[in-house]
Amino acid sequence: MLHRRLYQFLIIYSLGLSGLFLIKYTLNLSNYVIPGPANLWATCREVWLRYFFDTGDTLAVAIIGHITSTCLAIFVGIVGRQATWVGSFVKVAAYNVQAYPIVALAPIIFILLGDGFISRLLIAAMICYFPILLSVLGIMAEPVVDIEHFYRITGRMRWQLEIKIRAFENMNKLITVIAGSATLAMAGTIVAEFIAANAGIGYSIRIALYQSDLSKILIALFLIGLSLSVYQGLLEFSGYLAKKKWEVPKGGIV
Amino acid sequence: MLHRRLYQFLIIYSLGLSGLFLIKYTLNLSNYVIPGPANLWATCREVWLRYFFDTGDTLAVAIIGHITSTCLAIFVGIVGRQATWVGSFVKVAAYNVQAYPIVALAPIIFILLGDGFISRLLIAAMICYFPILLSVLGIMAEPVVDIEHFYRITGRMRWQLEIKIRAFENMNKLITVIAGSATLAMAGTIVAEFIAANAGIGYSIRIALYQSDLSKILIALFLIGLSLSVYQGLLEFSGYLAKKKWEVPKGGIV
Amino acid sequence: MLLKLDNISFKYPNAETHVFEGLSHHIDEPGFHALFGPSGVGKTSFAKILCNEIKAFTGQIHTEDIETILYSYNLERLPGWSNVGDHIAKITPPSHVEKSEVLVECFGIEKCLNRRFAELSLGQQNRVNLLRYLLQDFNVLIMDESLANVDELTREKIILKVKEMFPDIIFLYISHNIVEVSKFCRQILVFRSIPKNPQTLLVKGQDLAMGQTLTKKDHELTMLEIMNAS
Amino acid sequence: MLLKLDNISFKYPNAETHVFEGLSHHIDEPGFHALFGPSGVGKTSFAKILCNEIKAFTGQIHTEDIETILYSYNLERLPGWSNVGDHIAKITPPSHVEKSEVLVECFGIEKCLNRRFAELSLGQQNRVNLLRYLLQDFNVLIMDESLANVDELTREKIILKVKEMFPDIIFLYISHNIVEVSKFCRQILVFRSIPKNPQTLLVKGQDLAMGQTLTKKDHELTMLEIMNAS
Amino acid sequence: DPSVEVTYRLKWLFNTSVVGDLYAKDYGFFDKAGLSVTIKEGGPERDAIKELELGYAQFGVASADQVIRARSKGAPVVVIAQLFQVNPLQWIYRADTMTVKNISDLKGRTVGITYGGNDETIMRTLLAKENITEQDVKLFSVRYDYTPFYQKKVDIWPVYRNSQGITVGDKLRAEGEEIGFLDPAGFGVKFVANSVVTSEKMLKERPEVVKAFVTALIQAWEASLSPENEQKALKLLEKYDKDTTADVRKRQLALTAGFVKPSPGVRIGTIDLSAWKQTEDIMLKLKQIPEPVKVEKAINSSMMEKSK
Ligand SMILES: Nc1ncnc2c1ncn2[C@@H]1O[C@H](COP(=O)(O)OP(=O)(O)OP(=O)(O)O)[C@@H](O)[C@H]1O
Ligand SMILES: Nc1ncnc2c1ncn2[C@@H]1O[C@H](COP(=O)(O)OP(=O)(O)OP(=O)(O)O)[C@@H](O)[C@H]1O
Ligand SMILES: [Mg+2]
Ligand SMILES: [Mg+2]
Repeated sequence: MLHRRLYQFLIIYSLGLSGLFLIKYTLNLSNYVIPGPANLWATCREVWLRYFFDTGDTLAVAIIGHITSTCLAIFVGIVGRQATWVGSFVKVAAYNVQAYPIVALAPIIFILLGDGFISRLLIAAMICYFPILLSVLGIMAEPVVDIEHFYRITGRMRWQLEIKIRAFENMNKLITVIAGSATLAMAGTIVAEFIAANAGIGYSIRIALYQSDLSKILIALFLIGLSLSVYQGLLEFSGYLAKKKWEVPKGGIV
Repeated sequence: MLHRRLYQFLIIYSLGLSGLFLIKYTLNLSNYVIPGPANLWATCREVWLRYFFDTGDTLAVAIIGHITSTCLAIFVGIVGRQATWVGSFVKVAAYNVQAYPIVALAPIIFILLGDGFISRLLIAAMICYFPILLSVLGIMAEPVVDIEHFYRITGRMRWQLEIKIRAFENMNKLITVIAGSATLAMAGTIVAEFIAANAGIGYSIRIALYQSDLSKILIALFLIGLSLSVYQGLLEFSGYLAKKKWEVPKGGIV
Repeated sequence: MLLKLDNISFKYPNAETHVFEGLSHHIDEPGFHALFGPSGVGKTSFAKILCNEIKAFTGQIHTEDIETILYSYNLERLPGWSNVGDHIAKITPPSHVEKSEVLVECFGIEKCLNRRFAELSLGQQNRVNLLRYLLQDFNVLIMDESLANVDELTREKIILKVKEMFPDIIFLYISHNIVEVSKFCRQILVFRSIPKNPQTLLVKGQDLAMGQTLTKKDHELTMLEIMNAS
Repeated sequence: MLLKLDNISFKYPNAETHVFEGLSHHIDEPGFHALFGPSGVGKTSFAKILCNEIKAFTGQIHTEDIETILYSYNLERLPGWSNVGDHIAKITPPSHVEKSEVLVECFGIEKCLNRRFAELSLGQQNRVNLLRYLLQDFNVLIMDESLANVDELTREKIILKVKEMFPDIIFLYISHNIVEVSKFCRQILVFRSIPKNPQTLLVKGQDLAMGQTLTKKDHELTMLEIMNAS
Repeated sequence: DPSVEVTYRLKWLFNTSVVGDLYAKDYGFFDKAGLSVTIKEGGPERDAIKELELGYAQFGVASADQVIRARSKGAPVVVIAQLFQVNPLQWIYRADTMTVKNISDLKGRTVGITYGGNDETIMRTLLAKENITEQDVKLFSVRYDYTPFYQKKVDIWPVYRNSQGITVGDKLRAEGEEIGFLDPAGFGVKFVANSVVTSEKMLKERPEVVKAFVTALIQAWEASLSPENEQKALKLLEKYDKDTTADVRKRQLALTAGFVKPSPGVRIGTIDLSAWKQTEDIMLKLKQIPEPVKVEKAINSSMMEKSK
């Protein structure tokens, strides 16, 4: 699974790169618009090691951000699922915060929290928690009548149980969303580094942008894609293990 | 519903603003760091009309982007749902593109598409399609055995039908995700305007940021929140109507 | 002990015709009371009205000495994260543990305890589900085709045992098996399709208990009476 | 026409014991063939093996002149976006439209046609689901408790009508109702719990057809035979 | 005697434009002054003036328009040294397709400006001087991405002469294109760039710290730009600015020296009051501030002078 993810990523990246080169040579664009292969290769040899460690840094923050935002989303989703005033209030709040672009909120975040690790984590988490939140909200709002009936009529239903039942019944969907949102955690961390940090691949991208150096950006994108494929592959593999543990075998496989 | 959304937004906004004022007066900060009420009011009178139309612009693009990305997500989700090589390839591609922060991709997008409306739309759509995609993938990968059995055993199953069945059975979840991702369409459009456009509220925010003018930003955030609440309220209302149309009444309400 | 329905009328919100119009009935003693009638006549709706799942009806429900009405049906499922045995252990009050062991044995589901619900056959699922209701505290239990997918021998065994173990409980037994309802139930409330008047008729059943034997003749008479009623 | 199972063995992946060990059986004439036996004995698993939903068994299945084996069960649902009538119209091949009308009438579901599936009672749902299978082209139809929640009168009516209308089809009828299987089925394959040997016994049924009358004595004898077999 | 801890928030990322600041830290100028300084990089979302007020920093670098805007909103910020005597903000163009001898040469051209940025202010002032209206030139909204300029959709693009001016120029030259720069100072627009700021409170309560800081900083800047220390300065830049090649860093350093110390007679850090007043006038004229702020009140040269 992991293996497949990796080589699929390589194919995609090569396709993208070939596309760019194609445009370059068809439109006869100069090296400063789209760098040529030689240019790219030279830049690669120069920066790859540094960028590699930068990406590692970023991935580490992204993983923490991913965990944080998963917890956050589940928390907000659980509160917001209720059809009560408070529930819908929390939901509206969560949605509104999301609607504001991070760039507009960043000044306020920096005023409130300074520009340390916490601000970066917050930005990363904010970007990645929303898809999880939406899924959790959708799942938590829908009763699983045939299972819940017993608990409800015997007066045993507690909100924890309700959540457990609905989450368990929709485990596949949750796994898909949580594993998938890893990409957003990565993107979020990069954006956070872009506007706040002085480390990580986002910071390097910012410098490359100011230097108008597309080769560096292309190399950064490669490393980001690579590390993400690994992380996501691992997540999906854990998801697969979890699924396997709970799935009821139907005797369908020879 | 709409009505409630609106006043809840007003409460949230007022809370946020009061919090800022509280910080301002406790720490005795100048209007430059956090504007005072008088300052805010003066700025508001000065810019609100212009910002109002800017927000309108942005909302219009956001709505188109939202529709585009919903279609896109459903399309990718439908292709990516398959456990085939192509399916997983499309999924990997969709995920990878998402992992790259827009700021890093923007130069490439501008090279390919210029910096007109299409680029902005694309950026908006890219930011908002991912949560929908994840949900669609999760939903489309999970068979609804008791309904699908008949079609499968009688050889009538087509992929369109499969999608229809799974989408219909998970309509509530889809509505939640689609309505919810409206916020992201808005945020995405703003980000696009921020990095690309010469119009819209994102553009105004960028100017305000350059000028360190938090009052303008606060007013922009107010208008964004307001228009979003309206849009989302309308979406939820349509969702509610759709649900009502399809729901089976249980005789549970007096 | 009294469960009294007075002049109940009910119509599903988007249906043209009423399910019930002015239906009245009362039950004042424990035991098995059957609800019988053609498919679609309103047995399930009746049960849901009793247990408050349907609220949009008119008329009164009056109870005396009845605290808890439980409603079980044959499509229920157990959560998937634990096996059947653990689930049952979890929902059994300490005072009923012994009862649980007796019932598990009588229901013939010992072998199901260490499996998950989704790994059981339909009839095993039916039995496990009914069992967990019997381990609660209740005065009335509605069994809406709760044993519909269990074989007849096991079903008889279960009914006899339950009757013996729960002498103070009102069971409302919904089933399409005429042999069974006439044999084991104290009385059979026969629902008739709505144009017929009255909408229900009451037939006295054989109310067979454990150790008793059935007079074939009487049984056939009861069955005939039920058939005529519906 | 031949449906032959040869030395079938099967065990669920995470189960300790086999469901079948070396089971063989063959059916070479159309009509109603019952699969009967205590709950949990393996009837549903048997059906799933036949229709290829379970693949991990050993042994051979051999068919002659059989193209399509359909499998219907009582928990199926119809999609929610159209009403029952529209759904049926959609899945009925043009050549079977007339048949559809006859069956709807006989099944007593005219009133259900303009409602959605979720708005039907359980027995109505059973009937609608079975009906749509009958409108397909097939040689074998497995009915896994397909009518379990329908009242007996309607059920009898349905079985008789189906037998009359589909004389060339093999029906595998899974039911827990001994009266019914002995009365209407040509032969009854009785499954016995696994320590018993042989694992199945075959009993000849009364195979009642429309217009025929049943000899009570013979019927009781068949039932006895079945009971002894299981 | 424990050293005083302060934080110094820069305006921009670590690059040649901040060589003196880094020099002060790495070569012990701050240590010698009894200061333990944390230097923090800046960026577009950073605002040193706000951080002064919030106490996140004690010293910072801010551009003149930032200072004037902050003052007009009552921020208690004080300028204690002016790092750039000449504003390095210029416009790059392809010299083989156009030349800018006069501002009127811009007529009919597409001119890149960052809306809201100080290059907009400067360009509008330049245009107004020659009575060129927005009908005569096409203004183009600039962002960090140079593609429109590279694709020749925009004729002239704002850059910092001493940083991107070199890298972007190199890219064009590598393709055989000639480049030229438009320097606003050449047309009489003196818009002050980066200066060192601190808060009024700091100045009042701990003048000795401010003095020590400014003194050490200016000494470091002088040292970093003096020819005999070139190798030391370049080594420093190699450590902090890995993304720039050695050759480019060297040229950037030379240019930076010219903006910070245009002639040997000018002392680094000197506050050019007339330029500040011009800057304020421009902003007032363009309605960027509602009323005069009397910028001289925000300027304190004493810390510099006494340090002599
Ligand atoms: N949600 C609903 N909306 C509209 N009509 C409904 C709904 N649920 C049930 N009905 C109709 O109400 C009538 C009574 O249904 P009910 O389920 O109570 O029947 P029942 O006696 O339990 O039948 P069965 O023996 O088949 O389970 C039926 O005709 C059914 O079609
Ligand atoms: N997925 C599964 N995993 C493990 N064991 C299973 C699974 N499904 C069924 N079984 C077991 O296999 C045996 C046969 O089940 P099957 O469903 O075939 O029984 P059945 O004869 O149809 O019973 P019923 O009359 O109750 O429907 C049962 O003991 C059941 O517990
Ligand atoms: Mg019912
Ligand atoms: Mg079965």
